Amino acid sequence: MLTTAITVAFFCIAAALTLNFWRLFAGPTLPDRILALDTMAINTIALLILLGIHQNLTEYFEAALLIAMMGFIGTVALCKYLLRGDIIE
Amino acid sequence: MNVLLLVLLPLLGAMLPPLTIRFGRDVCTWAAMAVTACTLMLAAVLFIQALEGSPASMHLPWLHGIGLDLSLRMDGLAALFALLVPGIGLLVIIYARYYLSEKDPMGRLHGLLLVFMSSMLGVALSDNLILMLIFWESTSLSSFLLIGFWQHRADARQGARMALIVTGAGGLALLAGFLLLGQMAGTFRISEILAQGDHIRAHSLYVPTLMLILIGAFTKSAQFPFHFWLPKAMAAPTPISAYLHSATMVKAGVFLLARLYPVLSGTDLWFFTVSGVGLTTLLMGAYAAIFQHDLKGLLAYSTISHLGLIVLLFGLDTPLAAVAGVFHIINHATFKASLFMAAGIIDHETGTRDMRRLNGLWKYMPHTAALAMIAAAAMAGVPLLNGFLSKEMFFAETLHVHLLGPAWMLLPAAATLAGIFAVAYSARFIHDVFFNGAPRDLPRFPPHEPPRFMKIPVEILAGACLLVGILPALTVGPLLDLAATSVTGETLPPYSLAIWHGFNTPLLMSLVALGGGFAVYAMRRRLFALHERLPLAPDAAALFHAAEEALIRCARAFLHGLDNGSLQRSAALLLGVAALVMILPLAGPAISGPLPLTPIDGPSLMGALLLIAAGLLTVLWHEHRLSAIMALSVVGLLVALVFVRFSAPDLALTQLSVEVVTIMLLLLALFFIPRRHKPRSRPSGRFRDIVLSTGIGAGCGLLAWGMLTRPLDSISTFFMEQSIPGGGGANVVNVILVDFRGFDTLGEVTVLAVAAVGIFAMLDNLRLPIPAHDQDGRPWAAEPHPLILSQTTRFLLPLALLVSVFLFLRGHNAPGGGFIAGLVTAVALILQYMANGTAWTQRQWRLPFHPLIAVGVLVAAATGAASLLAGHPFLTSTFGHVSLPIVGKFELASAMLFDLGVFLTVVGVIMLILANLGKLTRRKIRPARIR
Amino acid sequence: MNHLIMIPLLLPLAAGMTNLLLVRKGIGPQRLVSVLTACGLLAATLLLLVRAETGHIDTYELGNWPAPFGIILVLDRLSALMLVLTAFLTLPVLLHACSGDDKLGRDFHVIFPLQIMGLNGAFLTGDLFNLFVFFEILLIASYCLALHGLGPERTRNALRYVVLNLIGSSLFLIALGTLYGVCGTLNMADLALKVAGSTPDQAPLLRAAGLLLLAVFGFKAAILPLFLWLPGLYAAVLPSVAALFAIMTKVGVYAILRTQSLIFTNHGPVPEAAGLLFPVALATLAAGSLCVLGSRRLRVLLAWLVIVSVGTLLAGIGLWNVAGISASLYYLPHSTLVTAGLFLLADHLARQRGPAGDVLESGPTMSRPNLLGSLFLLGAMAIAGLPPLSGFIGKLLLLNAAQAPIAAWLWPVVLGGSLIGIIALGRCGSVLFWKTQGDPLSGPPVSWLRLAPAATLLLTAVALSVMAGPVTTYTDAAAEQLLAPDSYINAVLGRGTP
Amino acid sequence: MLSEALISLFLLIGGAFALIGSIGLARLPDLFTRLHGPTKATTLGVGGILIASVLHFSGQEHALSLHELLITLFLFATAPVSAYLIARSALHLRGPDGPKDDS
Amino acid sequence: MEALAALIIAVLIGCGTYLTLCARTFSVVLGLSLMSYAVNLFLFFSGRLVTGAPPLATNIGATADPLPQALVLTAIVIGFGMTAFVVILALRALGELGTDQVDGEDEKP
Amino acid sequence: MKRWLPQPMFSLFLLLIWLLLVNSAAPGQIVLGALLAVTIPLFTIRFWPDQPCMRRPLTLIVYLAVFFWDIVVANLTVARLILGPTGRLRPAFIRLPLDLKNDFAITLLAHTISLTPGTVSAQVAEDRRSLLIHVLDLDDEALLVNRIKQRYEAPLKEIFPC
Repeated sequence: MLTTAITVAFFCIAAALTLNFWRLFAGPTLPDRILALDTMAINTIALLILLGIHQNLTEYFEAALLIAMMGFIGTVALCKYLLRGDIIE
Repeated sequence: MNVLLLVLLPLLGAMLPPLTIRFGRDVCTWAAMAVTACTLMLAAVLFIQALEGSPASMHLPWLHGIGLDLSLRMDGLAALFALLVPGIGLLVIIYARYYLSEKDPMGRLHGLLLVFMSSMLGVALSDNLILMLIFWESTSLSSFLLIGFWQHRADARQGARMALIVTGAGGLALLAGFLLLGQMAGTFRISEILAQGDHIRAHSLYVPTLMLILIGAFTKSAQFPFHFWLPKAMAAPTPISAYLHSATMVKAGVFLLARLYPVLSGTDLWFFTVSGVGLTTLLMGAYAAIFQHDLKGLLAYSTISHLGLIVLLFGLDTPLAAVAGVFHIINHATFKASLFMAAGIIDHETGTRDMRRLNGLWKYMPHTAALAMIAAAAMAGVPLLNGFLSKEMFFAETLHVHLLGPAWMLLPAAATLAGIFAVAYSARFIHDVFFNGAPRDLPRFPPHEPPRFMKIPVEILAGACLLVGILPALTVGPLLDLAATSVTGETLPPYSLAIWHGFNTPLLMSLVALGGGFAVYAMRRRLFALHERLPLAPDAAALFHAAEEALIRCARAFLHGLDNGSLQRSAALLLGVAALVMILPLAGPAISGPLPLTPIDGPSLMGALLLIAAGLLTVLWHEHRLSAIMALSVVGLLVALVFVRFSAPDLALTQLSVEVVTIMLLLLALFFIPRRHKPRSRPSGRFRDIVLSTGIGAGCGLLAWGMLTRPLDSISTFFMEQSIPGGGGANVVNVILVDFRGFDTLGEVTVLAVAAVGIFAMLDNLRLPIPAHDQDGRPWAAEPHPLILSQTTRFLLPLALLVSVFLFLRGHNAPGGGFIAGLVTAVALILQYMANGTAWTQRQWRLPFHPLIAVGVLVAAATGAASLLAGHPFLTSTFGHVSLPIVGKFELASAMLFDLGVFLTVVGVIMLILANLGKLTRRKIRPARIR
Repeated sequence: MNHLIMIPLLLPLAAGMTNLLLVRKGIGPQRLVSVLTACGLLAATLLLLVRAETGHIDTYELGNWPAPFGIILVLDRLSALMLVLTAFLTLPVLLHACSGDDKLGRDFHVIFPLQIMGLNGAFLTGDLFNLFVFFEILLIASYCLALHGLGPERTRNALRYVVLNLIGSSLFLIALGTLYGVCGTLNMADLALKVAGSTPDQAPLLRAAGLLLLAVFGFKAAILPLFLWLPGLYAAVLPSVAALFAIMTKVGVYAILRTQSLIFTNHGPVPEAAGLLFPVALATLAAGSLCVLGSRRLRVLLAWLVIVSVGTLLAGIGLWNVAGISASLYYLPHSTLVTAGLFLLADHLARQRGPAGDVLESGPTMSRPNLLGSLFLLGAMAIAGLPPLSGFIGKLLLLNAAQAPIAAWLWPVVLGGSLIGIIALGRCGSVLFWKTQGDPLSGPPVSWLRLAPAATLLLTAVALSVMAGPVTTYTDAAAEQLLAPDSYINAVLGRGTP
Repeated sequence: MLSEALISLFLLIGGAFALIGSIGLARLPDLFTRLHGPTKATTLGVGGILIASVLHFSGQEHALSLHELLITLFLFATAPVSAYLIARSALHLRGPDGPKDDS
Repeated sequence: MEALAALIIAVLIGCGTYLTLCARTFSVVLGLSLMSYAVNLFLFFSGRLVTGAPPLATNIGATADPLPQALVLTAIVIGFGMTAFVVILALRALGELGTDQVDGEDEKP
Repeated sequence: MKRWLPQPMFSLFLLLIWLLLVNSAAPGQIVLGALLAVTIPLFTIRFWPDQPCMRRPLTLIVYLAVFFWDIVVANLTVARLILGPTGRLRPAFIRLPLDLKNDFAITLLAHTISLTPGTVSAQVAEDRRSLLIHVLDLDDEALLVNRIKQRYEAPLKEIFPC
């Protein structure tokens, strides 16, 4: 049962990532793309955790944590660029 | 040893004149003369030793491995030159004292003359081919400096360079020839090679060797077709011409022929080449000499002609011809030196050397005229003078050549013709200058006799001409005998040095030459007119010059075509080569290995496709730069996923954190980089790019495929086994980084440190225009630091630091480590900068980044060096378990200290880069020029 | 295990970092640290040379991990030679830089020792990936040094240099990855064994990796199609930096020599790489010579001469016999030191010539023409290969090393190159020193003290030729050691392997 | 068995919400509406999977494994900021007229 | 999976190359970054594809090869340093030369 | 006390986080966590000069409970909206007047709004008097504003009075 659930979840996340990528590609505006990127990062966290459950490994936790942090910072930087041009003023 | 001294004396003495010149010109001259005189005396002593049958020699190993040794030997031929070179040199030095004007640097002249003398003596005395070549090239070089003595004159510079290039090229050919000769003989020792004549003549490499050596000799001796540099070298001051072109430099070529005579001569090839070239040069030089209007030009061509004569004599390949050749070397040295000096006196006193203006000087300088007449008569081969004797021998030898068969008459006829020319130009030298009416608008008028001492050298030389001419056997007999013997390498057939051999064919030829010569001279006006009307023979010097210019133009075109400053071209070349070397070896059917493939699952396939799409998107969007950055960061994210997918959590962590810093960097840079749309101009360029990209991609892909489908037997099991017992950590990747291969990591932080320092330097004083609005012309948002962001970051910073400590501490046993921890800390701090601004953040706390970096690297290095104290190799790690109450047992490892160094460096580096880059916009901005 | 081998790496690292701490303390203390370091390096490397001279191959197991697993430093005759050369080059260049170049930025004395560390590391390491790391150290340091003093020309050329080297590094990693992917090891001695014992199945991959490595190192050494980065860069950077860079191409040559002689030997399963070397070298030599002739600036000309010397060096190595490699090893220090000396001298000349700079056109008379002229003559003779200086002896050794069929290719190119060198340098000297006009520029004439570094470097040409006997004995031995890599492999893997 | 069912449930919920969020991102008509999907649904989706992970590893090792909560905390702290900034940039890009009701 | 891995590398390297050959510094930087990702992947793959077994000494059984991972880590860091350097150098070039063109062709206005 | 432990509540929070991170409550970890929880604020306090004064921790807990419940509800609502026909959505911007003065409290409110049903905070006005909110499907503006003010702003005002 668990295996099936994991597989289904995998496909959900994979589909989500693909949709995000589609949004990234399609835009149309830059904030759209940033949003897509941000969402992608969040979905990636889900993917990592899922992988951890799947392989029964806890080693991916730090990676997930780091994506949460770094994804956020990346988004901040991109938005800051759009808003102010200079991200570190 | 004395032989070595003979070479070293002038070489070391060469330093005297430049040093003594400050005490006056006379002191300088005396110094040079003293050196030369000592050399001459030493040479005389050695000559007497050689006469007594015990030639001096020496042998010092130098580069013994390939047979290059300092071997000198004073045999007869060497003795001849050893006497001539300093002898004439002494006279030239005296003469030069009066010839040079006040402003000419005499110290340099004398110094160079001595250097030249030394090299020339070296050539003569060398008993090693390579050693001889060394001296040979030094004569070329010092003659270059001598010819260019009047450096302000364009013709001097050009003449000097031409001499250098021609003789230098000859020297290189000679080097090749010598090497071949050495390979054939198995030694470079000349005395040993000379004994192997038969072996070498029979060797298959004889022909190329001979040709190469002859090129060397002919260029040096100004033989046709390499003769053209010699007249151009007349731009040198006359003492130099007198020295170089009578007794020394140009004689080096014929010396070489004489030196290698026993080895190389005796074949048809030798005969035809050497005598052919000699004869051509003889006639051509003599003919051209008649038509020169410049005194020195006349002498130059006559020199060429006489050298041709000597070469011809050696080419005739009979022992007596060789004797005649050696004899003529002596004679030519004496009369040509005195003629040059006389020409110099005339030039010096009248200010011109043009024979069309110089007339009737007899009236003004009878003494000089008398001397010049003696010398010129010797050159023409008038009886009672030395020139007559050797010319007589030459005529005699031309009659004994049998190789030409029925055409044997040609050679004597040509010789007589050359004799006629010689008489004609000698007559012209005398008659045109000293008689033939009155001088015409001389720059200096009236001319008078030169200073007493200026004439002394000429007198000595003219005296020698006479003396040798009248009493040949007494004066030069023994020297000639000795020299000629060592040339032919065998006992000479009987010959007699006498003025009178009775009425015979040579005498007849001499008489014909004399009579014909005067006749030709008498007809000179008509001949000049005829010569003018002759289709101009190509001027070899001009051709050479044109060739040189063309070569340089060609080189410049090549250079320009090669490098247009384009980064793309160099990159394309590099990548093209890489693509070739990757694809060519792999372009076979055997690229797939035997390993079974792992199955593909859906999410992985999707991930891979997304990764590929993101890569392509980056390319597609590279003009929309922000989007491209986003696509790039998707690539980074997915690459991190790949790392996770294939069991590399550490890599994923690193990749993710590096990724975000990279993105920030790119964004910071993007702010300044102007955005313009410019379509690529050349579709061919784009085509090239696509081909190249495909090639490189395909190459790498093939490599990866080939690699992945083959089994791997790696050394990693050792790391897996040793990680805990040897390194004290369970995270093998981290243990490798800080322990097994900690040295790599030390290098890596060094790279980071240097990069940061370099970046700091680049940002120094960097002025960039600050865009006031974004790419679509919209002004920037007014609020610099959104409230929500800055409030949130205050809360996030402690959290991030906690995470960083966490990653640092557990790195040894689980994914993490100093590097990642450092990145997290740095990024968290940078977030403060982003949310609150540089000014605010630095007000709160100012981190000294530079020292932080230095301390970080030093901590890492010192941790490594600490093991040296214990006698272990650098970076030997140690660890142990410590127990504390409550806390329990925990592990302490030296590797953690090392990791701390890494941590500090990383924090310092990233902060230094980003914070300073951020500061760029806070500077006072001057509008910069942006095209 | 002798810890002396660490000195060439640790000393400059410590010096660089100390100077980084001293950055705000002014230039004086930094200079002191740098100069002391350079002296220390010279002493240490000479001691190492004495050790290596015996023929014993020293190994040093970093972290006390045995051979194919940990990183090993290896000191053989070649490494010792390169170390001494580097140290010997460093000191005069540093002293020259201390007369003003180092004040153009704050960090010269930080970067400079690290550059030396990178070089030394590349010469000592016995591990391929570690070689990559040291390459990166020396590259990043060289980027910084290249940019030192800034200015548009430097920036333009440095940008090209940096980008190309980044591509080069990527290719290096690909080659490295392939080698690891096939052989499963990174230690060069171990790689040699693995490559020698490879199956035919692995051959195509090894071949690609070997050729790729050759291309990468060839790029660093500046061989024919890949040398475009060099002339502009060397002409644009500060003279003292250009002088130091004289050894940068030699690192590429060293790496080619090391990897090809050890791993991809010409009698091994992957002979292509070694075979390609010779024609490429000749082509480089020919093209470089032509460009020497076409140069309009002295420093560009010198830069092309660097390329010519690379061609010459690789031609000798490409012969793959003791005599050829020995000739190259003799030629290597000669060309490095003399080119460096000429670069420094060019600096003095350009200063004397004021606005004319180093452009090969008529300029003002120099204030000490005889002194400068003699030094230039010395350098030009040495680099053009005129006897009796080291350039001639190097070429002589090289020509002598070629046997009949191959000599027909080598001799004309080398001799022709020499001729072109003579023509170009003759023109150059004649323009610089003879074709002058006007009085010397005002300003102090160049002093002996300032000329000393350049003069020292140029005079090594004399020293090398006088000492040709002992030097060639050493290089012969080094070449023999290289061509019989078993001793190297045994020394490295002597223990720790079953 | 029960725990397994629970884990599966949370996994499915998480996956579903993550997908829904992304569908929203792809489907909704303009940026501001799209913003709602990821900020809420995706966050919860990840939350679901994280809870599943907590349950899974706690069950595995018979000790509470709560560190996944940290990620949730992080997301809750950051997702609104991201959304806020993205919205703000969109408003900024839309022009100086300020916010208008979108049609 | 191996084919996918090779394909990823081929495409990324190809894209990186193409961008590197563009005439502007920004594209060059992008290209170099892409290339370095791909190269890191290549180096990583030289330890082969192992799923679900991170190289921890506590893990029992076969794990992924740790050595290439360590190498890639070093390579990532060095690559970062180099990228940072080249980014700033591009800025410097912009400041000094007033252009971000690098194809040497449009130097003349 | 104030000097060595500037943020006692926050330090406690950090200790908790640390234990979460290391995923263990071993005594060693508690000691280490406590150490970090004390030292890190000593350093980071520089970056948090405008500390909110916090009262009534109990209200905070209630607030958090409401908040989490709303998140779940919000997600269901949004899921329905997303999956339903998009044409029927009535997206709109509304302006929420702010009574809160404290920056941190405003931030918390904005967070809450973003994470709860159908609303995303989009801009804090420069004078910090109002908050621009985007609503996915707007029914009644006044009702929504009221709801937010009562449900979230009021408790926040209690927790952070200054």
